Amino acid sequence: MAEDEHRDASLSVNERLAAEALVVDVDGFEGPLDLLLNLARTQKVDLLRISVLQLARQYLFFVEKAKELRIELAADYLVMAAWLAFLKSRLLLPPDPEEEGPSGEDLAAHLAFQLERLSAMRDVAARLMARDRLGRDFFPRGIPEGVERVRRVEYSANLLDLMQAYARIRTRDEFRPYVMDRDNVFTMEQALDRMRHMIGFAGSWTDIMSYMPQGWESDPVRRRSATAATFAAALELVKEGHAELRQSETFAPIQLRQRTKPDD
Amino acid sequence: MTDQTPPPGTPANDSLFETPPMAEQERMVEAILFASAEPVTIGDMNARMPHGCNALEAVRHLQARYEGRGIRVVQVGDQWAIRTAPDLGHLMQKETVETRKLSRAAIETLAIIAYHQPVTRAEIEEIRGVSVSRGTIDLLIEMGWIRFGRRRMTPGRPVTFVVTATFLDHFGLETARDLPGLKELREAGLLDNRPPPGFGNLDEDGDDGEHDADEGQDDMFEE
Amino acid sequence: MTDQTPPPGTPANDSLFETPPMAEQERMVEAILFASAEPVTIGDMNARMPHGCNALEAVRHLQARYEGRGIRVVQVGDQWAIRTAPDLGHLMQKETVETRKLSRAAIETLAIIAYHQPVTRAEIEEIRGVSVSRGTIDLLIEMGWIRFGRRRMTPGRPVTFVVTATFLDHFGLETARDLPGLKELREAGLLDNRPPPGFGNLDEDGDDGEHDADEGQDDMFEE
Repeated sequence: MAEDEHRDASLSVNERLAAEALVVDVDGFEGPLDLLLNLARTQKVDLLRISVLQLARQYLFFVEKAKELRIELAADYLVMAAWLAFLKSRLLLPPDPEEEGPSGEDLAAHLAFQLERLSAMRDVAARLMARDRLGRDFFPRGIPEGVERVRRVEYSANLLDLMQAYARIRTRDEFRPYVMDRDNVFTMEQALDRMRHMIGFAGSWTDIMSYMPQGWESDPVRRRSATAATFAAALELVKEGHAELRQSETFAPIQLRQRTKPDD
Repeated sequence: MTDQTPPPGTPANDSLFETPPMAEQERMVEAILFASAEPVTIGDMNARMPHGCNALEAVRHLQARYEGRGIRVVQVGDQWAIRTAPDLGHLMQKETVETRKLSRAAIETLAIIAYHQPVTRAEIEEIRGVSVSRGTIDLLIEMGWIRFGRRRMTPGRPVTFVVTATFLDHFGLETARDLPGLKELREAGLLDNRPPPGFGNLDEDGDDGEHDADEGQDDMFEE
Repeated sequence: MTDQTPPPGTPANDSLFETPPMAEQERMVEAILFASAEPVTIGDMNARMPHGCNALEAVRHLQARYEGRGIRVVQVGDQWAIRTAPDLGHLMQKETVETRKLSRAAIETLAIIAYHQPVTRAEIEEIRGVSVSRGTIDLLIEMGWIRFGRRRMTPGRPVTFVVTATFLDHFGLETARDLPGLKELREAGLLDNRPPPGFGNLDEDGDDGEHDADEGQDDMFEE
């Protein structure tokens, strides 16, 4: 390659020294573009007015130097070297009107743009990191008060619901007289009253059916009401902490016993 | 001046500089109290502030400045802290509202109370034919739709339930008397058109339902 | 009447009460912002304040009130927060949180995302001239400083990255438009997505990509 002979002549002593220093520090570079930016800075001109041709030479010299020093360069540094060698030849040879693709000047301009952009991003990155920062220069509230999440249930009902409900009740059971018709209803309150008195005597497990009021066992309607009321009352007693319930299996008898509370 | 304050002339402190004006000291305690993860003693504040500062005085100024504001400077033992004003505690809650349909038992109980007020629990149970759970009554009271009325002057003096102004408001009624009677319900198609057997003896008086409803309400509105 | 909207004058609803005066609304936003370490949106404030309040106006009043004080009301994207004045940072050494020392790669990647957002990984690599390790992106996401943006409408539909409100909060920026030097960079054409020569007219998609990037960016910075 004829270019190689010219190479050394085209670089000053200072540039060579700089390149050698860079080679030794090769691990410190963030890739070939970063290396190019560093080389460009040795030209000590505005990045816009940089000589891309000179830069290409500097880079190729750097790669050559690294080889001499037996420093392994990552593949992308070598790819860049190949590309810059191509760019260099494009820039040196007179443009071939038959040739397709971008001109050497276009490629060089883009490389200059890339370098300027990378340099600009470095600058703003530094400015960004130098800003006043949360947790270092300014601070948030030290004792934040958490926002409590409260779930509120809103029940809805409108007039129509209300009237329909009333109509439903009043048309049920063929309007049979309702007043004084308590014969077949055993309320939970009644059952509870009854059981409260009786439970004191039941220290051991007892079938809750034994709490059924007398005279309510045979008639199915009355039996159903009394059973339901007794069961509901038993649950109420458990809830109040006065009793315990157990059932060995599904449909087995439900047993109740008084809960002994030492502190009560 | 407390123990924490470095003695005058200690190197590596701000004694070279003039003590900041009180307004500046106030800014300092404001920032310290705001950012600190726990309440701060006056001694601690003085130790953090430039030499010659009077944190206690600055805190007192700050306290006066926040008088009546959304946050307050409070003393907790020998420490100071900034807290949100107690009357704004509700803002620290994020409420999620869940709308639920009132249960059938609740709406029926409510309807009976509305039409028959004042009405006892036993009477409600008679009308519905099933017992009324305490939970249903409690829910309606909690919603502000029913309240206790006068006790009934019968043996046991049972409590009665009546509907409230909130109820009337919610259902868009002037008075409970505006509730349509059974006849109107039927005409409005809310009841079966079939004349129910024994319609005439709906209640012990043999009056029709409408009248009965009125009667119950009259009782209520006598006062 | 619908279930959701109670009629006017429903007691259980705030609309019965008058909207609090602005001074009171200012107290409210003061308490809300003060209590939270995280920035709060106007929507969130309005939701927590009584019906009819104007949180934005109240916040602006509050911001003016705290002008020059030890703590400041600051805007962070579409959120608001109270932060200590930066000139008092030296008083808060105790509260200082050790920020992870970021690598040069991470800092540059972050800056590129901030100034070029929304930006694809390929574009970041093009700008830095080196591949971006997954670890760098992961770290920035983990810190809450970047997140995924919309996918780019180019072949392969690559994901884009944008900075977050946490990023703005950390660096004390009201919006991404306040990034230092943004205007100069833009005027110098250094934020243009300029494809390498010979690539721009290879296919129509390259052109599309550029257009799309501009669009996305405008989106981000104009709001």
